[in-house]
Amino acid sequence: MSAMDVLAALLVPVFFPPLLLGVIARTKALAAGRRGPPLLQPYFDLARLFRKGMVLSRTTSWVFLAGPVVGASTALLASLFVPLGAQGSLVSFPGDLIAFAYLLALGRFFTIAAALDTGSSFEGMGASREAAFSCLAEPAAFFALLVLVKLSGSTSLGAMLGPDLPQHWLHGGPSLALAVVALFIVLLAENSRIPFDDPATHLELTMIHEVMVLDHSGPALALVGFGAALKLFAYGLLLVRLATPFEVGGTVSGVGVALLELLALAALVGLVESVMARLHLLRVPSLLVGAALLGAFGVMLLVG
Amino acid sequence: MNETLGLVLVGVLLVNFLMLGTSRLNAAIRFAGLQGVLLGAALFVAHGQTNARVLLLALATVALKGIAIPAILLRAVRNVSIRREIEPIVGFTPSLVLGALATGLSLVFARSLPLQSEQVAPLIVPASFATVLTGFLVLTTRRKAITQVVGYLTLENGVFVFGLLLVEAIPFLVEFGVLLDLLVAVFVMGIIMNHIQREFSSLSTEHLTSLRE
Amino acid sequence: MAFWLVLTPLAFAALAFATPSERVRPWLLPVAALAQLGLIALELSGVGGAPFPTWLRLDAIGRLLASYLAVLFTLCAAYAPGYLAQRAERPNRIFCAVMLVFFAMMNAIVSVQHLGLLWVAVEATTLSSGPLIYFNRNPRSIEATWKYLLIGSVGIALALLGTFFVAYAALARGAATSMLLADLLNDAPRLSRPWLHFGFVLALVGYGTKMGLAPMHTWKPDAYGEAPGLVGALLAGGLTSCAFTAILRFFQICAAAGEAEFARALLLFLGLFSMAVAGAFMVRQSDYKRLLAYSSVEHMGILALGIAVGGLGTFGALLHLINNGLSKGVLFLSAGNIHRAFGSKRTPDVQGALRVVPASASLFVAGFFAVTGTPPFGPFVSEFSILSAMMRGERYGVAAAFLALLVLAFVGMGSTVLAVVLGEPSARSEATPYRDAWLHVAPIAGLLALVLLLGVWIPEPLLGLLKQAAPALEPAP
Amino acid sequence: MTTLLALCGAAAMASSGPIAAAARRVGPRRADRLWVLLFVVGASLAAFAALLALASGGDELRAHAPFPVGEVALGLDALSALFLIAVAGLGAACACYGLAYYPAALHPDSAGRLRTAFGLASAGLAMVLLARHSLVFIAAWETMAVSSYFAVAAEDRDREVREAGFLYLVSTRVSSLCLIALFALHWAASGSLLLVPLGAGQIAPQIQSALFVLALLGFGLKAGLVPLHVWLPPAHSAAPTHVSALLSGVLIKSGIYGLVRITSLLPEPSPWWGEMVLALGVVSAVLGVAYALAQHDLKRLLAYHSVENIGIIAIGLGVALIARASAGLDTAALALAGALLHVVNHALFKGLLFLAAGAVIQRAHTRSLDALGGLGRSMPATALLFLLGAVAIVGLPPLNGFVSELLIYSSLLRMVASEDGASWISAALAAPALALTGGLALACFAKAFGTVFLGAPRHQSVSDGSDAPAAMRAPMVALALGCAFIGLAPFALAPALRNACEAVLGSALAPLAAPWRAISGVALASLALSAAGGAWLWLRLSRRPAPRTVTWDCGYAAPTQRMQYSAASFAQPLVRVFSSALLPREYGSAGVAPFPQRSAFHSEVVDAALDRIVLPSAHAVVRLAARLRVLQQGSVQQYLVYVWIAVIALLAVGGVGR
Repeated sequence: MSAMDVLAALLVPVFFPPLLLGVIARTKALAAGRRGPPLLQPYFDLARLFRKGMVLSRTTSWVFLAGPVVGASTALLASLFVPLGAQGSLVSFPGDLIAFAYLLALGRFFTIAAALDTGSSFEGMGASREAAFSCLAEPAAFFALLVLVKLSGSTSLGAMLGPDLPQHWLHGGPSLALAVVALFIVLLAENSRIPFDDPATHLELTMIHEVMVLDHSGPALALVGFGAALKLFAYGLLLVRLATPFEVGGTVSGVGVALLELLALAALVGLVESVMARLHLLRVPSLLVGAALLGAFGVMLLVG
Repeated sequence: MNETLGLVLVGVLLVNFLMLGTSRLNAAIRFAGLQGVLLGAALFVAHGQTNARVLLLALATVALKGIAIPAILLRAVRNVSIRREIEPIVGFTPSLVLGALATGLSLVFARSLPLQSEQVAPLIVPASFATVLTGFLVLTTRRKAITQVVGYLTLENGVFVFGLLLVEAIPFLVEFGVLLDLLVAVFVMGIIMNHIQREFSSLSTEHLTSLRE
Repeated sequence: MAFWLVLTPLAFAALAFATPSERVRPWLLPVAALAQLGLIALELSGVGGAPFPTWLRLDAIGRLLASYLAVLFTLCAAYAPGYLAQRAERPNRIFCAVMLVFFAMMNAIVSVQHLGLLWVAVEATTLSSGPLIYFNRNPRSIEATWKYLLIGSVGIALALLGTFFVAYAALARGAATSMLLADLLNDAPRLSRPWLHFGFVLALVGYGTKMGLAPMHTWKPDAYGEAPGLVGALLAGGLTSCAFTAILRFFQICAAAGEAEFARALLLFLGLFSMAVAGAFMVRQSDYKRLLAYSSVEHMGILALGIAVGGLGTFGALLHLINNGLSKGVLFLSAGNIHRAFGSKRTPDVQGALRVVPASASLFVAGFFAVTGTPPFGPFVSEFSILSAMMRGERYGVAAAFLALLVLAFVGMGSTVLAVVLGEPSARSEATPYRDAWLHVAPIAGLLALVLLLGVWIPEPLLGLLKQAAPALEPAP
Repeated sequence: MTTLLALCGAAAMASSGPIAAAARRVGPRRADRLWVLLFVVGASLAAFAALLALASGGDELRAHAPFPVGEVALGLDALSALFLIAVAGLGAACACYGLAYYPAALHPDSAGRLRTAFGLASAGLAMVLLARHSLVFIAAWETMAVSSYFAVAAEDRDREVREAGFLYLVSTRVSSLCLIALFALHWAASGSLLLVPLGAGQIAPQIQSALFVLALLGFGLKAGLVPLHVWLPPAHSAAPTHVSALLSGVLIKSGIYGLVRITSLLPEPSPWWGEMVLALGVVSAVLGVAYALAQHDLKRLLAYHSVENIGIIAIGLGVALIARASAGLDTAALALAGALLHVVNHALFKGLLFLAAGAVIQRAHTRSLDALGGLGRSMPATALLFLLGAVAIVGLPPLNGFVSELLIYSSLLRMVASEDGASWISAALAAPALALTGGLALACFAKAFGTVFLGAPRHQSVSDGSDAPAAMRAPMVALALGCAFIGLAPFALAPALRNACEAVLGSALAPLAAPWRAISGVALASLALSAAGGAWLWLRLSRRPAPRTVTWDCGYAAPTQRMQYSAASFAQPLVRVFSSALLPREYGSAGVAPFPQRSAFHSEVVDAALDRIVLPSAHAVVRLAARLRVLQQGSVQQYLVYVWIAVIALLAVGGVGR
């Protein structure tokens, strides 16, 4: 890896992710026939929030603040595991996909704890749903990744998504396609997008992620937003790399292609959000189990 | 000689039926005694020659089984002044039928066992089985404690009948030990019966069912 | 020497009967026991002398059993003075004398070499233990004694018939007949099979009644439940072992006649059946002394199984006889203490014994663990030997049944024993003044120590005795 | 030398109870302290010996004992040493904790018994690890089992405790009998009582499989593999908390140790052994955590997590066995190392969690999650320690749980990546199951930590009180430090783990293929990044203090503390997903009418294996036994008939006359 690669791998996750949120919002607005907020609106929001003061509930303790901090920092760390283009990732070791998943889980644990720290029944409700849905999403993600593990014979994300990816598509195309679908569903679930959650709703009873962070304000809320964007970035990167296994030489063009693909993915998510309604909460588990079954089916196709 | 022994054994079998058929306690005790006397006689008859040892044994048998033990039991009956009837769980007629059945079975079963060639009397083995089974019937179909002792005596008599085959083999000491044990057993049982009567004002074993499970 | 082993307790019995003082008399029991121990020590060191009379002689099995009986009796006798002092309201003349007679007869059983006299001795133990069971003189103990005497005597009568059959088995083939064990063993191959089989069945049922194998065990819970703990210990530890010895004599003849398989099938059947019946009756048994009786039935089953499996199982059975007897001593004596402290022997009334009589209750629990085959107590070693013998014989079904029945017994016994020991003490304990005392606890602790010792280290002399005795119970090659 | 030293340690632990009991006269407090002192000395000796053995490879003692033992061997190899360290460490921590948690002054009639039982159980456990002889093993095993029963039933005045204790006692007896059968069969087949590796072809493969099944049953019962776990939750919730910690932290691991040891002796493992262990592990992990999620009782919740963690360990063992059968030694070593490390880790974090839970229970006098809340305010140290334990047990970086789970995952992934044939499919199914387990565990501990320590108290009586006393806090801190050390510097344990794996697999191994540096890098990075973020936020806050107000109530006018999300409601979505396995029972109904009445709703999840299989069959046996009693109702005539029936039956069995 060149110094350029390292620099890109470090800087892109810090600065790029909010743009994805902007693209999604803009896509939704366009689809609804509105002009929508500027693409850079998430950056403005974050900057404003970072400058603002905070209000804290009397019920809360230090755990409440630990939530956003841990959430954002683990998401940042996790995003370093995913290769940015074909050059491989900044951090790579055998079994790093586990570390990727568990770092995100660490963030989730603290986010949930922070929500419970407020003593609010609404935030408790959100926390409960977050815990339930993400835990059901986990097997689906694993099955999808196992397809890759089996095909590549390797256990690190960098190698799995490395230059040999096109061959894997040749050998196990159907399995990989199923894995892509499963991963896309997981991406929507983990990032609280429609059809799992509606980030734009105003009814607390139906929210998941947003209701968890109701009490956060100022820089803490900014960290929450930044963390959410990072998580979308990390999953998105994984997905686009898997779905589009093309080689593009050079750091700049490679990274550039990857980022463009990411923006396309964000637009896709926005489209999905525009054409679909939020699922009934009781149906969510079935969809996630369905995703897991898709992934499992993908694995089974490799038998023999 | 064998004919005489056969007659005595037929007598033993007859006493079995009398025992099953009688409704009177004292009669049952006396029948057990009578069986004891017959056994003494059988012992004597079975060996023909008046060997001092056999004579002594026969006399002891008659004295203990025929006289002493019935006397102890009769005294017990008198002492506890209980009702003098036997209280059967199974009626007298069914008892007799069962007794007949048992005798028949004994005859059949005894045939399936090989006998010594110069058999003293072919009736010994079936008579022994039949008497043992009769004793068993009396033990299990009669209510009073004292009839159970009578049943036990009958059973023991049955064992004794078989002993006729083994007189040479069984040392004197054993014969006397057995008789002595029997006497002590009846004696101890008599004492216990006395206590039963005192505690429960009755000799019926129906009162003796508080220990269960 | 066997002669003196029988005669010494009888002499002490006469002495006890003649002693006028109620307080001095109980101390004759430990004295007699010590004398007996001395005689055993002499016997084991080889100062036996010529057997006199010839039919009273200690062979390997007899030597093992006589030594064991002396040890068991010593510890039980050590418990007796303390116990009888507590029961000062009862005259103990008959009790002490009869107990010594009983002990003498047990010694006679294990040393006598003549089947007829064996029978006489067994019946004598029945008769002499009757008064011991009747010690409490209440309606329940009368009932128990009556059943004990009647069932025992009827069973024994069958055993006599069986003995005659075996003796006749020689005659029926035209051989000269004798009831001496040695003669029968010599003539064994020539015995008439039907008579031998029939005789063995009758002897097994007859002596099995005394031993307490199911379904002839029915007298056992009654007698053990109503007798004083001391008597229970001697019956469960001593008498049953002696009855087992009697069965072993017949087994020896069968084995010598090449009919070991026949005898083993019967023993296997009775053994498993006894364990099953005992297990079923131990479940939810609220009377803890009856519970011990059923445990005794269970362990008689295990003894039968050990012999039935043979090989290492024979060794295990002989060892288990000792282990079980000593553990039963612990259990019965400590149960007696608990009984006295609460004035009841049923679980709802008796609870929290650990807080009322801590030492006795601890010993009771330890005894429970010992007797259920918990290592490192002795019974584990013997049960393990028996199980290993099953495995060696590839009798996996029997082994599985054995293990399942052990679980059943453990559950049944454990629920009652632990209910007695744990929990809040019931109000009944305040009604009696009895609490732990040295004289009541130390002998039990001694027994327990022996049980523990046998689990970790079997002394060389004992091992020698076991190794001599076991081959006597194997079929002739 | 090391073995001897460990033996001395065990002896000291065993004798600590009786000595303290003998020194009763010095007063309850001093007796307590004397006991802890003796126990800790013993534990330190054992731990020291174990450390020496890990460094040097250990040694073996052989001696000739009289019958029945015969040729006897004791040994301390790396495998034993690893377990022994956990035993000694957690034992000592729990003993110190007991000083303040269960002082003799407050429990005059059971503290002495508990001390003796505790010491004997620990010593028995140590001896189990040292034993290389069937009889020594089983004796130590039973000493441990029976004395731990008395430790569990320490508060025997409580009926529930007695019942839970009895269930434990019976289960442990069934387990022992399986082991006794195992050793008897082993003896019969191999001709030796020594537990030494068997030569290839020495015993028939069917016998080896039978030995394996018996070991799986016996040790699985002890370890609490589903469906053999029925005793575990009741026993853990009934025991005094430091005993629960010992039980869960190390005692049930004796089952794992036994399984590893026995399978290591068998030369030719069949592939289905590993598949079976793996399947049981997956079922235990998923069901264990699902049950935990549905619990309302803090200690039962932790107990079900023991089932889960045993499942995770079993997954590792299963992979190791599969890999060993197919000669994939590197994968086997990796999986085994993960399983063994998880054993140590679980001892650390589960001990920590139980001890913290004990501190809560001592202050709040309740174990019900739905009554607790907001304790983080009055017990900040306990809250932090519990949080650390929670993060560790969920397997999150930067603590130790992550390391062992990563190793197990890695072995699964390696198996998927490199193995052909059937085995990779099991691994491919197990890995997502493990992930699901992780997610569920996260939900469960978020729930436990959240409802106990966060928010506001749900019950009036709970809120007052102070933090745990130093004697209870110090052991917790020590355990937490252990968690952190392994999490941050796992490479320090790599040689020890490799030695242990070599002891099991019986051949020299290459260094474990685990990314030790990367793991500690990830851990340090996440820690540093979060710390930096936290510091920045803290600085911001100290420059511009945040005004304090009420929690945002979403416009609802009068929220009360009782309206907080309860533990049951938190878990409800997941419990519903697993309802076909958990079979929750619901009582009452939520008001749905237009004008809702006053209504009550309550749901509970009882253990299906216990409630629907074990107890009904036990009752069936009892009923059958009760029916048999008709046969013995006191009639002497009837009894005599039985004697005759016996004669006839025996004649029939023997075929006499034919």
